[in-house]
Amino acid sequence: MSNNINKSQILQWIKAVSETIKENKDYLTDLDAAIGDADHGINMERGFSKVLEKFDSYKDKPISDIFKAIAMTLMSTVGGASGPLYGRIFRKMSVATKDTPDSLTSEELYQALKDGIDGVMEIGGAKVGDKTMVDVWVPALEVFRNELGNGSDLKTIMEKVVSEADKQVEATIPLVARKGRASYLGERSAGHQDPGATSSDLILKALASVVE
Amino acid sequence: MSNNINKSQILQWIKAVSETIKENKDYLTDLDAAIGDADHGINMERGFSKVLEKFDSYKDKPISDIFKAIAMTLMSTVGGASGPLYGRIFRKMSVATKDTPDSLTSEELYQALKDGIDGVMEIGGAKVGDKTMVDVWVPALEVFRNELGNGSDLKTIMEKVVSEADKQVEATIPLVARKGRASYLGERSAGHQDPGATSSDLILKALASVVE
Amino acid sequence: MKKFINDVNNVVKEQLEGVARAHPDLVKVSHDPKYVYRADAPVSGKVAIISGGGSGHEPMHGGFVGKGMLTAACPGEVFTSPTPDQMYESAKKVDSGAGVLFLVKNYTGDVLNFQEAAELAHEDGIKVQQVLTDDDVAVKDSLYTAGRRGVGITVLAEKIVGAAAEAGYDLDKCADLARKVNTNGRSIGVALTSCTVPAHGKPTFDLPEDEFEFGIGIHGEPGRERHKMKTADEITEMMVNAILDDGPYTRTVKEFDRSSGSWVEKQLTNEPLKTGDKVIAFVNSMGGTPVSELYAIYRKMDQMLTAKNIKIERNLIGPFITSLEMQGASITLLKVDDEMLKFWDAPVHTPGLKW
Amino acid sequence: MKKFINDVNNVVKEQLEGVARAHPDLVKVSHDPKYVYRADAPVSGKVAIISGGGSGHEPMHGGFVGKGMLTAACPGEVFTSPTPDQMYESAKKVDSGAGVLFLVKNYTGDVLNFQEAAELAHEDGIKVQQVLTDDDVAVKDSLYTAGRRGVGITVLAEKIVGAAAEAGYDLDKCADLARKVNTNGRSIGVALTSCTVPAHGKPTFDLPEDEFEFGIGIHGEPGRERHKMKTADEITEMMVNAILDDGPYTRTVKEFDRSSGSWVEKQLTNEPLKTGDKVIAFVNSMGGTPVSELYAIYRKMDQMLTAKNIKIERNLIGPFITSLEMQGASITLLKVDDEMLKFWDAPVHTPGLKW
Ligand SMILES: Nc1ncnc2c1ncn2[C@@H]1O[C@H](COP(=O)(O)OP(=O)(O)O)[C@@H](O)[C@H]1O
Ligand SMILES: Nc1ncnc2c1ncn2[C@@H]1O[C@H](COP(=O)(O)OP(=O)(O)O)[C@@H](O)[C@H]1O
Ligand SMILES: [Mg+2]
Ligand SMILES: [Mg+2]
Ligand SMILES: [Mg+2]
Ligand SMILES: [Mg+2]
Repeated sequence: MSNNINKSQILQWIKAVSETIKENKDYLTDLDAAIGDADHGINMERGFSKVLEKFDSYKDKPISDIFKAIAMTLMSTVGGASGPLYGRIFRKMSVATKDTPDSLTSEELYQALKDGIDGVMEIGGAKVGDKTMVDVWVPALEVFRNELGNGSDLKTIMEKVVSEADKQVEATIPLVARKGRASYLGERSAGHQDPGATSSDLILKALASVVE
Repeated sequence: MSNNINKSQILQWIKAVSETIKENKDYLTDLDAAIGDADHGINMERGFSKVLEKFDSYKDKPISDIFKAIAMTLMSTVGGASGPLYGRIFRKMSVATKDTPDSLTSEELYQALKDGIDGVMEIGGAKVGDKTMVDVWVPALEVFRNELGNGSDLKTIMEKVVSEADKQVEATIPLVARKGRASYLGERSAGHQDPGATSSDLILKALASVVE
Repeated sequence: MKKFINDVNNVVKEQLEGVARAHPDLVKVSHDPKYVYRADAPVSGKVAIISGGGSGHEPMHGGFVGKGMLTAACPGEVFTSPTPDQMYESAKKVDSGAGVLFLVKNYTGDVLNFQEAAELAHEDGIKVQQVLTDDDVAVKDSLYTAGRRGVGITVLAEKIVGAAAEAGYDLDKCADLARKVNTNGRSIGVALTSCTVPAHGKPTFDLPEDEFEFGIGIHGEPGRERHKMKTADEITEMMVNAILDDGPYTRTVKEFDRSSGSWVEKQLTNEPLKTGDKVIAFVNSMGGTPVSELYAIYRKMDQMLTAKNIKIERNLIGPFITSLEMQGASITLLKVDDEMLKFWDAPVHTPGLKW
Repeated sequence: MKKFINDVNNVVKEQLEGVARAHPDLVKVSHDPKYVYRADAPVSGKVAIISGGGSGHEPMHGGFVGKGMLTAACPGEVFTSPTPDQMYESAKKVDSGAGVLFLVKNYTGDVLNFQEAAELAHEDGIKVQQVLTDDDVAVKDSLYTAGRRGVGITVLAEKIVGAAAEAGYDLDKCADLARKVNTNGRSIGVALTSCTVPAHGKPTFDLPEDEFEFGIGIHGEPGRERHKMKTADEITEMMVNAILDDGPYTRTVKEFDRSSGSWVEKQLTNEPLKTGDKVIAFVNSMGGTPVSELYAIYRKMDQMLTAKNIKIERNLIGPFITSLEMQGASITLLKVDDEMLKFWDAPVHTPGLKW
């Protein structure tokens, strides 16, 4: 049990995300075909395989620089709506971790993630319930904050975070989209799971898999 | 039985041509689609419906003027290759009938038609076997001439002319086109009946239907 | 799918190579990251106008780079927004010091990627402005969607604002003019057939032989509604009426505030077209409809506008903002004043538009 | 068949009405008989250049009427030659006394109808010259066919000779220049899909989803041969090689002899393209292929010509001589000298071509 995540775990997280995105590429694309333009898995896989390719160039740098490198890579390879949004999450995490080069406490990790999704909401304008990735991150990070208050260890925190994220992904199904490409469908967007919410859930799951 | 065709029969002929062209519009166009540009029926129908529309303006004139009116109408409405060619046939027939305002003998009819197709060959440069309307007219008019020599009456002559024309239309099928648009196909033009030969056959059939 | 392409993964790259070979006098092409820019950029003392978006809408945007129109264009993959590094790098390349105006079609992906680029450029000390185009009246409800899409008005804005920049307008005046063009423009599109995204390999949607989509976007997104096929006159009537009947349209857009370095919300309103107005009429092919058919649309449109005493001062007819090989057309009407007309008439010298 | 048309019988008429409404500053339209002519014709002292042919190839020819290009154009029904009265009446309308050059694409129908018109105009005392274009290398054998078809070179001839007339060339010099352009030009086309003639209502030919036609004309005539679908590079290679490998081409054409008032035969020869030649390269869409794909063709063509040390001095890329909505493309290479280049670069101001 620990209340920290160190640099090597963060690098493991990145690898785990790349892996799970690759495995779920077609699944994410099919979700996007239903209410978008059938490219979310393709976009994400293009981005994270590039992140992996560049691994050696950032693996020995401070955590903040690692996040910055990932942010820049995602931003310049993913495209679409999700590229700048995920890029933003990592950029904000980079800023938040400027002074903690080798390891983050639970609180620092929370704050970094929170800054990340706040950055998404700031530029994307989506609120909870608009059927986007925000629907996963916001309630999941609320659970994170509550568990911090309860004094839970990081492994326990992340288990609860993931269980909330899983629940919220499914909860996007009945929603009518109000942001992103799916919003043009109006009522016809209901009945389908949001692709970006789904990839966000995968990212949180990958994080849970590396903490101890 | 008669050896003459009078003005009223000629007017009937024109009506019969207009009718048969209208009925066979799609058929002619389909033939042209196979080895040309899918407009022969459309072109001919446009021309002859105009010829019919103007009927009252020439019906009381001498035969030569009737042919002239038809020539000018065809020339200015049909377009394509067939417009000036059919226009030419009627223009030459007009010249040939200058002195016979009310009725033509078999010989006079023959000469008029012969001048017509000669005019076509003069400007179009096609010879028998080039897979054009010439393939119908030349042998059919040879039959006409032979039957004139045999002293046959006009009805008999036209029956034999049509039977030859029918034969020659079919005989265009295996030919490789050497004139007109179909010639661009080279060998691939073989196996298809020539549209202009087909409309020429219809015109001769219509003529046969009005002689007595 | 039959197209003149090699590998589906290299479609945009190879087309850009063709552009570079064909128009070295007008444009240069950067491949990593991808952008097309004026051969003579940076143009001393002149504001740079940069646009971009997914590929597949050619000649927009790359074909509009050149004297009197865009300074640079950033092409994404087919129907996929470009990435911020493209806009950021192109801005650095073409900025003369007079600043950069990003002209952005209102699609979430485009908006977000340009936004990021604007911040990056600003952080580098480049003067940045960003103006959205959102002229598609097919999108009714702006509160509960990502708002109206940017379509045909983008072409007219690029021409007019490009000419203004050429004439020496400063950055703020260019942005004001772009905003004015956008809030005076309205568009509507129809599709007779779907297009096929090369990487996808099959038509984006199925459209029966006797139906058409009304209110289509430019990415093969479904339209407002589907109808039994109609005559050119009937379809044109639906299109022109959709524009004429469109009431005042108010929405909140984000624009970049240079002094604070942050995004501020601005409320903008389009006023409906009315009797006595003068317009530029733009009849556009979606790519697969030949220009001859556009004239049938123009004919009816002109009759209708004349009847309403709306005067077509200028027109543009042809394939300028396309959806690959889709058959279909769009109409854009831009209410103009003398300033817009003057810049519309100014010389333009690009691969896709010249006078 | 889905098109922006009303009654199939009025397609050309209504499109011309659209043209008249859209470009009153450039052209006027006569409806009976049908022709499009320069708004300022007759142009004092200048030779009139008149072309024409079936409709369905827009912007050619009507879209090329205006300052620096055609003086008049005579549109037939779709893919059907115009009739002699159209050329005759338009000649009377636009002749300034300096004479009229008929530019005629070599199709039996066009040739016969223009021939008739030339005689009529001559009889009226109008100075007439007629020059054929016959640049389609897909037609191999000129002895046993109607000869090579006139295709892409027609556009280039109209531009170049139109500029020469504008510059004051007399009738014979215009005719000589037209002949020079034609005998230095070669074209080849391919089709990926058929087109549909409105009055016919269904595709002119069937082309399976995995095949293309090589050596297509501009009326949906079947091509030289049918192949399994290939990449853009492979198709371009076939096209460019068809032009480069085309040997000397000699044929006999009929031209009008003003002094005798009759038709005389003239023997003309095209020399093959060779290393060191300079060309204008024209990559044309058949109507349904978007301009983006043309750049993939341009890329490969330029690579090939560069390797052969044939220099592209100028280019034209887009839908200029089309076959309704057919998907496909053609390449025209015109070996140029300074005279041709000068007139190519001269200003042109028409609905379809402007610089
Ligand atoms: N304004 C927004 N805020 C947050 N997330 C958004 C927003 N717009 C879209 N998304 C997310 O992006 C996902 C789509 O990503 P992707 O398919 O890669 O981009 P695009 O829609 O441009 O093709 C959506 O499922 C949604 O979760
Ligand atoms: N040089 C020619 N001499 C005689 N008949 C010809 C010649 N060229 C074409 N034709 C005839 O014209 C017919 C085609 O007519 P049509 O389809 O109306 O014209 P186009 O080929 O211009 O579309 C051919 O089937 C052929 O019989
Ligand atoms: Mg998507
Ligand atoms: Mg025909
Ligand atoms: Mg996308
Ligand atoms: Mg024809």
